[in-house]
Amino acid sequence: MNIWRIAASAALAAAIVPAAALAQTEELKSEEMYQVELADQMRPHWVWVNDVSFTRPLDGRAYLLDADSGQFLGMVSGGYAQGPLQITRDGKRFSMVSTYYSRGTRGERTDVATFYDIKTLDQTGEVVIPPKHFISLPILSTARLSDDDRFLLVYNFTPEQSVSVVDVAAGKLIGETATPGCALVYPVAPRRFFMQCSDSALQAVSISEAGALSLDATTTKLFSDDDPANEKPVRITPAEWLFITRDSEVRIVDGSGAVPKVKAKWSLLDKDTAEWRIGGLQPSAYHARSGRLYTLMHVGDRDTHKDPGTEVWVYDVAAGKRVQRIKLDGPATALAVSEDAEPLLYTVMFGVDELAVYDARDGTKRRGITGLGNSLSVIQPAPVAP
Amino acid sequence: MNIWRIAASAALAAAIVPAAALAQTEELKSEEMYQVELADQMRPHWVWVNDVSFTRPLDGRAYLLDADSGQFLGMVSGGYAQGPLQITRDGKRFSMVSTYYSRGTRGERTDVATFYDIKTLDQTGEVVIPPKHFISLPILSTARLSDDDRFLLVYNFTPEQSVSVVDVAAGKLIGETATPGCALVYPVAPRRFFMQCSDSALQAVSISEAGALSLDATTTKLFSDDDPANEKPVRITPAEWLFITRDSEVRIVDGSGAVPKVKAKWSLLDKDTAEWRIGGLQPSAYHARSGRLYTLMHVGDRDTHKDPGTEVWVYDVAAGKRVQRIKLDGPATALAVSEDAEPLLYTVMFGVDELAVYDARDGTKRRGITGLGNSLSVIQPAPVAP
Amino acid sequence: MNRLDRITEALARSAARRLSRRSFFGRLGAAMTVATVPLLPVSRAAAERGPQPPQPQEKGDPANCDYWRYCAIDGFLCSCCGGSMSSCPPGTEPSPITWVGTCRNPVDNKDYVISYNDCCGKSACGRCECNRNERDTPVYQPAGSNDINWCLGTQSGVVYNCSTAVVLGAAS
Amino acid sequence: MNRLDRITEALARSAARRLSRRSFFGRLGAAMTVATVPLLPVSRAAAERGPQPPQPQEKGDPANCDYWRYCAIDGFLCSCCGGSMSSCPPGTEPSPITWVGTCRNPVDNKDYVISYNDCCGKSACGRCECNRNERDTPVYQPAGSNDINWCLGTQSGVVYNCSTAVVLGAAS
Repeated sequence: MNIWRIAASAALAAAIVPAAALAQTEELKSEEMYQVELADQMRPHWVWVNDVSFTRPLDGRAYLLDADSGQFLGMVSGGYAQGPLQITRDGKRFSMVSTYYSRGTRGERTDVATFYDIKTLDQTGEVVIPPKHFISLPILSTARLSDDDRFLLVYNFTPEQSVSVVDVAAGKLIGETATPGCALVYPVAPRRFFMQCSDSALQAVSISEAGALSLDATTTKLFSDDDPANEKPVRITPAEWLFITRDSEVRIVDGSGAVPKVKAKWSLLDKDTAEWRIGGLQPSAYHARSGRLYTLMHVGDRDTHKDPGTEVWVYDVAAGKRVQRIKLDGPATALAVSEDAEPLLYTVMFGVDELAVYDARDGTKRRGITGLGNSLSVIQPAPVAP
Repeated sequence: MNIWRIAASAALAAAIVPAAALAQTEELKSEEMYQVELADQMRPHWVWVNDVSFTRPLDGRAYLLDADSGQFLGMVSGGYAQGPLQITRDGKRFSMVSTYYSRGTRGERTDVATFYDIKTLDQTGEVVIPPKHFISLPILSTARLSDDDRFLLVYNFTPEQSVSVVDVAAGKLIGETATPGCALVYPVAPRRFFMQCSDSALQAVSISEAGALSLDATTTKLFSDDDPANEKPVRITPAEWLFITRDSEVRIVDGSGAVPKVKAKWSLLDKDTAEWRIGGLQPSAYHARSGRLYTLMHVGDRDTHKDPGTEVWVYDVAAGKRVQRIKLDGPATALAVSEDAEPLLYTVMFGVDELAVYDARDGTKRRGITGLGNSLSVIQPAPVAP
Repeated sequence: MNRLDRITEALARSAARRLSRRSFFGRLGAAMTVATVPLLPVSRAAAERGPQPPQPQEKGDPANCDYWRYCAIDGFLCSCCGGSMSSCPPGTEPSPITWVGTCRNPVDNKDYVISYNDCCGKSACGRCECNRNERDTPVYQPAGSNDINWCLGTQSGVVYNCSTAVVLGAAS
Repeated sequence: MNRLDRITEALARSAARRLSRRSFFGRLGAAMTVATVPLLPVSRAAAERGPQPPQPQEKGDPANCDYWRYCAIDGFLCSCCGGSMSSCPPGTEPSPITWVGTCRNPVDNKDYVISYNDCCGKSACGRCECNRNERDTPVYQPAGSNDINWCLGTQSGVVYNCSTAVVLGAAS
């Protein structure tokens, strides 16, 4: 809870020692307040944690933390059941999609994409969007920036399904395209993404330079109804997403062609670990520099797909092989990994007010940052340009 | 946490026994949902508890509980830092004063008085009021109904001070009157109230039939600056309010004349209890039928006026004498007493999610109703016509 | 018959709710038939309408997450919030569409299709939080997904108060 | 000289804040002179402006409720929320008017007038909740009352994030 133990102790070490001498003679000075400003870009070990505030969902928020120092750097307030942020690739700006009612819980609904900069954590603009954005427990793919940060793509559910497009540079809504049967947004190129459909197929979608969406090719059914892919994949290359099923089967989907294709299949499990399963709200993370996949694992059956993990298993994705098991200090429902060359592993447990910070390489716990509220859902590390 | 242990067990006692026989043959029936409706009037042991939701203040609310059964009957959602309810004298309707922003934490501010009925806990109307109502930790006198329920009087602070008047019957705002230096609303007759002023005087105010306010006479300074009266008095007769100071001195103010007058002075303490003080957010309550004052007491100095009480001390107000000491099951920052002939004593502790229910006569704890959130501030029992 | 088909068929047979197969299970139609929730006539004295109790052929504590009907629930039990498994607390509106689960009643050992209608229009009740995920589906298969805010179909808006677990009928 | 006079005099002497005596302490005037909070020039590299540290003549932990300046605070310490005792977290706005307290600095054993400016425009930080009430006044004596939401004077609006404890000057 103490940002000062680190920040101030260094500054004060020099200051407080002479203070004893000064104290007899010099009064404290009148102070002038100011607002803290941050660096203009997220540093590699800065990390956002979403607090959906499940028991008080009108007051959702996200916290910005410095995992190296343990400092709480600041926060943003969101709307009803606040979802994740969309962070630009340079880590200088971000947006979020929020729902507000004119009378808190009732009245007129307004959905809005709000844009912020990191330096001030202050809003720089907003765009009102169709009042139908998908509201659920936070899932990263409900709204995504296009790869060049030009367009914000927002998945809607009323239960009719559609995607709204915001032109970020122009600060205006471009329009909304129906996507019947298909959900969520998985970018694979600056002008291309795919969606997950209820029949376990994937729908390719392209974005025109003007921001218009076209529904392109659809795959055949890629997953069985009894063992569906989760909706929390990780992106391993610009065009590839790694999906994991209920039974911990891995499927890497390549979206670079006209029709998304399954490029690789393997399992997180083997005969010695058949009773384990992946689980949680954000159950996997990928570290591109090392080609490592991190997964939250627990012992349980197919219906335990939201149960917290007790261990993190680390895989070499190219080889499709597990290379490490990390025993967690406590159970976790979400994990993420910083993108830099000295990666940190972050976990939170829905219901516990702490972000746990581990060394991603040796699995030792570095620190816990507490006092963050009891509904921590998804973790969003700083983007680091590869 | 179980409303069914009481409600359903009786109903099911007869039903479940024959069920074993039925079970072999009869399938469960398809059910049709409906909304629960309450009696159209608060019962004597129904009680509202405000949850200001201090760590998530955009999501304030109040819970309606049945202290006899322990049932959670329902709730209402409020606005930012939600304050108390204004319950009509017949216990059939209530209102609340709320603040909303168009973007949750920012944007355009709208203050509104919203009207509800008990039967449906649904809103029956609203009146937009000047966006300046006083926001603080909940205090009962920030907004009050006139004694005939005709006008709602709302104290404003910007920090300019004023009172807004809503015509409840007509469902419209009448206007706003500046009350420089004076705060809060203490009704003493259907068309009359007084206010507490920063110089420890009281300001009489009259209400015309049309709802216009006139500032009438002002008292001299009634309390010393070192031992001010608190802003949480209890009303002991239509025209009389009982104030208690930091040092636990009682002053009964009679507002029936043109100028409010101190009618009685005595102390909660004597030489054996000089180290005790009254304290809390709602530190006293009055039971009119028995003429008893209930106070939350703790050991502490003058600056502990918000500290929780460990005991409830009971006074005969007419005699100015303590008649009972009740040791609480746990510390409490608020207390209230039901108004009926078999009074219950209610307490909550800010930070604890429980309403504790005691027999007000013998001080035994009847039950705790838990799961109510961690910022319980004020307690509002059912009004019972004398 | 896979479980989606089973659920769909149960829905199709249900007279209480008419949930179009197309939007959720097919890819062609975007139209949605949203049934209004029928209200029971007022049956009690003094215009009071208490929470609807469980049926006789059930046992257990409807305020406990382990109750059989809650096998795929996610949220606050309306039974702890002024309602019951099949009635909404005062002043909240039942969602006309929602996710469904299939749970086994231990009394008759039969599977039933359970509709987890949200009650909406007041903020989270906060009591009796439960999360069970039997046969819960991903959010891109919405009809079985308990992560979605199902208040979206109401007049009140999306603000979620608590969850019910209504018997629609036998699953097979 | 009673404590209201002491506080008022300290305020009057403070160059940093100009808080009209009239609205709070008098009964005649309703006008309010609201000073804008002066900003220090940006002093660090890369446009970053870190939290303002305590002064040399202090000791203790500014993230602890027991710190001397917090003798009349009520709320979340900005020191735990991205700010400090005298700076607001990023994106929050300092309230130009507020309540004041008088606290004794144990290092020099002098009383100082402390201004508990709120930082506003984002919701409650929720960390390091403190409530100390030395010389706290009732809400009808606002200038010394910590129960009031002091964000009312900002451009952002009344939404409260955290509390600072700014030294205005010596109390006597």
